[in-house]
Amino acid sequence: MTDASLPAPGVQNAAPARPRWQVLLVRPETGTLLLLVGAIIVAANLSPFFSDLRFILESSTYYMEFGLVALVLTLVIISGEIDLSPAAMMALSACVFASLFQAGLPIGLAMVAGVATGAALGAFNGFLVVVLQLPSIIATIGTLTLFRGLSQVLAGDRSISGFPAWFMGIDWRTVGIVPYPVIGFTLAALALAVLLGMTVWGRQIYQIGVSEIAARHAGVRVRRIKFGLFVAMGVTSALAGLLTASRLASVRYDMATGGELQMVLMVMLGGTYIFGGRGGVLGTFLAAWLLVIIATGMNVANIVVTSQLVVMGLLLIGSIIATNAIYARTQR
Amino acid sequence: MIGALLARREVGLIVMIALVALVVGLIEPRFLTAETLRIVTLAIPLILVAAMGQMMVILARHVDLSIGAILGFAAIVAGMIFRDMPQLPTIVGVLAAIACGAVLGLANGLVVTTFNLPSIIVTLGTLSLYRGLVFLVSGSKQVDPQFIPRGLISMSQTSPIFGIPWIVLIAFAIALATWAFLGYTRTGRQIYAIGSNPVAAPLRSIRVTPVTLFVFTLSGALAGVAGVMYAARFGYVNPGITGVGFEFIVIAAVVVGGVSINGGVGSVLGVTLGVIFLGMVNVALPILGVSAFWQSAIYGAVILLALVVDRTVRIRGAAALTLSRGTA
Amino acid sequence: MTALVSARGVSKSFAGVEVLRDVDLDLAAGEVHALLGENGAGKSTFARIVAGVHRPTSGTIALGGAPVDIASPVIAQSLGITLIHQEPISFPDLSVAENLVLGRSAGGPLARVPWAAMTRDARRLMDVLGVRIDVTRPMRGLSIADQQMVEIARALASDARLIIMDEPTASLTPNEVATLFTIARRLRDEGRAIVFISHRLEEVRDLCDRVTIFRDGARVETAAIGALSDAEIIRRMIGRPHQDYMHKTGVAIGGVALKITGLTRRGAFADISFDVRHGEIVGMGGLVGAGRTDVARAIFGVEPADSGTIEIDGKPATIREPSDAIALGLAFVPEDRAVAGIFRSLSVEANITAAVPGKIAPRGFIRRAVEKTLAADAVKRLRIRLASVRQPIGELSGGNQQKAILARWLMTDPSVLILDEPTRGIDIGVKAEFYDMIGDLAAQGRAILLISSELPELLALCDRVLVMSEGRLTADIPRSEATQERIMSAAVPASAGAAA
Amino acid sequence: QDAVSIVYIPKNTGNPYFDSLEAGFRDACASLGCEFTTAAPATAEATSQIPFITAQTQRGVDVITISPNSPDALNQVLDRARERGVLVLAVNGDLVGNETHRDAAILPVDFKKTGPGQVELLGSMIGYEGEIAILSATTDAPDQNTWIAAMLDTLANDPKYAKMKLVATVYGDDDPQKSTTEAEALLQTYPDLKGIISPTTVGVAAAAQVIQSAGKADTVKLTGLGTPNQMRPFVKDGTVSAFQLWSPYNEGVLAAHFAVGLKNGTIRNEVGATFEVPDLGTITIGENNVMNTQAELTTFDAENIDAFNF
Ligand SMILES: Nc1ncnc2c1ncn2[C@@H]1O[C@H](COP(=O)(O)OP(=O)(O)OP(=O)(O)O)[C@@H](O)[C@H]1O
Ligand SMILES: Nc1ncnc2c1ncn2[C@@H]1O[C@H](COP(=O)(O)OP(=O)(O)OP(=O)(O)O)[C@@H](O)[C@H]1O
Ligand SMILES: [Mg+2]
Ligand SMILES: [Mg+2]
Repeated sequence: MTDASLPAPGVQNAAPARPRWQVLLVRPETGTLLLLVGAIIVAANLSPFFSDLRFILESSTYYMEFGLVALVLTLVIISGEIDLSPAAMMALSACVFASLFQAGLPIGLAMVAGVATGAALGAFNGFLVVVLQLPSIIATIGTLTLFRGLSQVLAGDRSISGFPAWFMGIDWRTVGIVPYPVIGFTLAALALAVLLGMTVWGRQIYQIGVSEIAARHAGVRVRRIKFGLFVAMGVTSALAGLLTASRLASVRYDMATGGELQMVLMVMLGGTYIFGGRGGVLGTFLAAWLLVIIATGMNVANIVVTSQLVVMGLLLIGSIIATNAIYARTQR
Repeated sequence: MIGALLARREVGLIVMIALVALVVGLIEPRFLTAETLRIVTLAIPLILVAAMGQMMVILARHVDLSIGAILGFAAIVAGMIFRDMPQLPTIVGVLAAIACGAVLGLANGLVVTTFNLPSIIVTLGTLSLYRGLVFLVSGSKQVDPQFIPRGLISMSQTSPIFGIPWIVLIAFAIALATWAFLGYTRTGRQIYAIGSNPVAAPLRSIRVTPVTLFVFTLSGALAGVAGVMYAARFGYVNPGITGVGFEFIVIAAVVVGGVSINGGVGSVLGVTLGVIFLGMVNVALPILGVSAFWQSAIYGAVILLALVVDRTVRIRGAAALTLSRGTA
Repeated sequence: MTALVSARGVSKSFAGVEVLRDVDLDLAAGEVHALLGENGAGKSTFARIVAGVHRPTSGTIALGGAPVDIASPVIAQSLGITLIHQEPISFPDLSVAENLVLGRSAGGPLARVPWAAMTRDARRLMDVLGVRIDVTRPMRGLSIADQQMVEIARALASDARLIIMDEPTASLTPNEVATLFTIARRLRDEGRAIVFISHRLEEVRDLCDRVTIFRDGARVETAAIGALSDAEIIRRMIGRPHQDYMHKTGVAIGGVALKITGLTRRGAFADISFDVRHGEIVGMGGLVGAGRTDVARAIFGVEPADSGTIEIDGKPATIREPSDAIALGLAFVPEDRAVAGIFRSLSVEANITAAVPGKIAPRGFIRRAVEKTLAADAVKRLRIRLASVRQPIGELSGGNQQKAILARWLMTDPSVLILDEPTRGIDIGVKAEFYDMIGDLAAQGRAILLISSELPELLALCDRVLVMSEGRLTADIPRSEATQERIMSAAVPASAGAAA
Repeated sequence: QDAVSIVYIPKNTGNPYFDSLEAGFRDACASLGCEFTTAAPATAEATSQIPFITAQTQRGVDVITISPNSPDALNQVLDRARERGVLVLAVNGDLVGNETHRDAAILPVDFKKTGPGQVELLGSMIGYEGEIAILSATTDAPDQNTWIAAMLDTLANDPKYAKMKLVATVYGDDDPQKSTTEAEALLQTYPDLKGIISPTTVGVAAAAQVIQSAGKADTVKLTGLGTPNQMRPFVKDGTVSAFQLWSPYNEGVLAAHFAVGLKNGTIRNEVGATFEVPDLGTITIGENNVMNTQAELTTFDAENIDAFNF
């Protein structure tokens, strides 16, 4: 049925394919990278005490836990959902871990129980969103309150501590001068970047984000993947909770309060599209470091915390404006 | 027809409210007294007023996460005017607060419409931005009770009729106005239309940008009113805590009230019931002597429960709909 | 004949892609003017420019001799120009009545909404069109056809001087089309100008006075409808002669491939039983809203049925998800392409290979080269018009998007194909290609279930025609006995309107 | 040698209580010639102070004085600061149970005296009989719990208070909204309630507001720990006849003198050691290297309240 005598059709709406350099350079991640470089330069000039790699790495450990969760949150947001409860899941699974440990359970088992809790909490979110089909943004605002409340029920307002030495201060252990959490965060970023960019699974996450209905019709197991993503959020949050517990050598119900905003900020700064279907892990990775530099730089320069809030806010909005502008361009 | 009745989420809410009142009343008879009514009514005005604004924003398929910070900003500005210019009449501070709220809301709207950005992220940013401004303008200094005009504070104590305090009456007046506006004015309906299908709205000659700006401005102004009410109710304004986390409560109330997070669906009555419901739960817990720990846990559970109930009701409603055949 | 609207040198580019080139066109008051052309020829784009949805890249439009700048739909409306959009636009959460008046009601921002009057007018309007919809129910849940009727109704209600109808009949039943045409003629006789876009020549001949033919974004010819034969029109549209479709012959009908027994879903359809054999093309006719799509969606596992059994090649199959169906060798080209078919912002290649992850990623890791070649020769085989397989599919015209979706399913080498309105809004040239393909697919021994609202299509292609009415199977007619009359009589509800 | 540099990290910014504590630091440093800065997190949650401690260590300050948000979450980061030769002082609140992670603590009064003091004050208001309740901060706030424990002990064992019956202890989490609801619930649940003790500034203010709104000033007596500015209107209109606190300002003064003295070697950080501070007289370093600015709580009432502004 092919007809060779046909004049090559459709030339009339042949768009000039964008030059390669554009495809490579005009991406949200590039913006994040530029911001990062700029931030480093500014910070270095703000305070003489800033330019000290050891110090920056040490300070960075305070953000690695959020960064870790933000990496997975990136996948969730690309798939068109959102999870605002990870910080609360960190707290609750950490509280479960600590309470069990205090009740005399071997710390190893307690840690396993903590992670299992995370998985269960994630599954609960998944159930609400995938099975009951509640809008994830509001459902996870509900679980945010619930989980935070449960950790308070569990641990009250006291802080649980007295963990064995080997468990404590993971942020203080280093390879060379690089703390363990930083290494873990970097490896996780690499792994997820490969998963998202080069595997069918990653492709399907994008497809779900672009059009869930079309994805279902094309045979993508939408429910299973989304559920899996929420469980992954739970597990990662639990791990982050344990990291925090190790860093602080103590656990309280208010662990990571407000962390969800930081995580979303990282994902957005990284240029992931809030409505799903676009974005990537690399951006989130860079954005996490951007936050580290900004916060550390301002702290060490004794800039009052209140103007830090202002900067963070402006930053978020600025990054979204840039991101959307770029997507508008590439949308054609 | 019973199906149609069930499909109305207001009904579901009334049932839930009745249930809570009944259960709590059985456990703790003292709950079913006029005093409780007073406390509940006192617990809701701030949320109700802000919820009216938030509701319109969500109806237009947007969301405003910054109202907590706006509330704080309005309150601190009012407080500073009361403190630093005591010679001015109270109303000046009040109006200034509302104006500030409107301006910050408008700013949200401008960013959202000019660059057409997702409002949830924009306001996530302004949430932090505005909170920063609260600290900056106030120099991180709290406004102490001695500076808040007695007249204002008595708003939450004295009452013109039936012992219903002023701020409660004002709140319900605002709700009533919103109801009339959304149901019976052109702009009101256009808000629903925009939320229902933002892409098609301009094709139906709806001026989306002005309406959106208006909605955000109104939400901000109402958050400003809530800010004044905050000062009236708690008697002082602290830059650090005023309005923190407020947005979650309000959004919860709005959604529990049956407003679809996807815009286009929702009624003022529903939201009002949603606010009353949450307010009642809040009051019931301490009266039951439930440990302070349990409060936020139960609070979250209740929100989820409400969402699920609402959801199932809606499905039943939808099923009732698809049965009706159209063209022959 | 005085020109009401005259376009001069109108061109339009989207991001450097010129889709409309230097179009001159005069629309006279008191005429019905047809726009014909292949998918992607630029008909809708021209319509949207006149209606103020798009701004032309260059060129001018004059209204009654005076040049006007139609910068927005608001302005177009104030100038008395209305457009019935190709995809009906609706506000699902508002009542039908509100959808009818929205944007037309006068007054300031705080003007009061006259609910009572609004509902009354809406009812009147619906009666005129012979549509039985409760105007107080929300738009959500209305079948596409019903939505289309509402769209038409509001256009007719606005006393516009120029009414542009972009494929209004695509999803309508014959008698709905008839009503529409009666009204259209009346409006024309009142001295209004009407632009009518359609891919159905018989309709064009029935209704229109003059016809303008687009090809590749340029106006090829404008003439009185009588002046051109079908063949001439088609040649101008597709730039080559077109041969009529022949029903496939000498294809051996094999064993039962798909067997449905007592399929039922509350509120949609009940007790559906039929089978489709290898090499057989089984048509499914019925009025819009009869439940055909729901049945198809149930078989494919999009919305599984409450009860009933599905057998494939004699083996009972449990299908809870489309992925189950695909694994069993089923394929489904959905009716609602924009929503259920394409991934708008993803590349054409990603769209085409979406259903065969195993082929492009043997060990889970995607091989871009393999993907590209697979997509590329599918594009060649189905003659899909595009700039590059890496281009977002949303930039293709409706017809070409549909081809890409078909290509996606051919990749899976299915033994059973379910096609729901596969040729809706597709031009004659491409239609013919689709018919050939469907024939070939059957000849390859695949079983095909073809859902269509176009009777000629069913009659021409199918070995058997099933008919649904109000969620039930009302007839199973062999090719030899199939006629328009028999199908229609089975399609029209016994107690018409009992369920309204 | 060059001037001693001191940084003070309060629980959070915008808290009037710590403003006056800072004032004490500033004035003292002005006279002693030390460099004083302050860095505060926006919120008072357990971990929010950590990045600031690290940053200040990096800046190479000599002394970090801190009002800790958590008794133990800061241990590690404080240890690191001390490893780098920074002197760490807890001010206004101690690292209860983790005293080894700071060099010394400056507390306003001997907290053992707070509880009994409060009970006596309320008793004197209600004629030492009737139902009373406690509205505290959070359930595990270490200071408040020390005081409440002492109150229970006093009520139980001192016959003077035999007729005072504690009916409830509730927690407002130092949040105005929650404290208000809790206070309202108290009034409703216990119609015969005679008095409320609220040993936390937020709580006592909220309770005062509630009692004023309910117009129960004459039936329900209220006292607790509050700042004069916070409580002034309620004292003026008689809702509250008297409440207690201490001088945060003096804590700043003492901390500054101690720090500088230690750095200059004029003071030895040993239990039992003593030193002089202008206006505060002789200070003795007690158990766990804790020192107090004053022996007894200050009681504020209609007479003296206008003499204070913090
Ligand atoms: N918003 C848009 N962005 C980019 N390209 C577009 C856009 N709209 C239309 N086009 C392109 O313009 C060309 C003409 O599209 P148009 O919809 O006018 O064709 P048509 O004649 O209506 O086809 P059909 O009969 O399938 O509706 C198509 O090739 C399409 O790809
Ligand atoms: N887009 C839609 N959204 C919601 N409900 C719909 C939609 N389309 C149809 N329905 C409902 O499902 C019922 C069956 O419609 P369905 O589309 O299955 O009929 P059909 O015979 O396939 O008609 P069509 O020719 O439009 O495909 C309709 O009566 C309508 O109530
Ligand atoms: Mg078209
Ligand atoms: Mg169909």
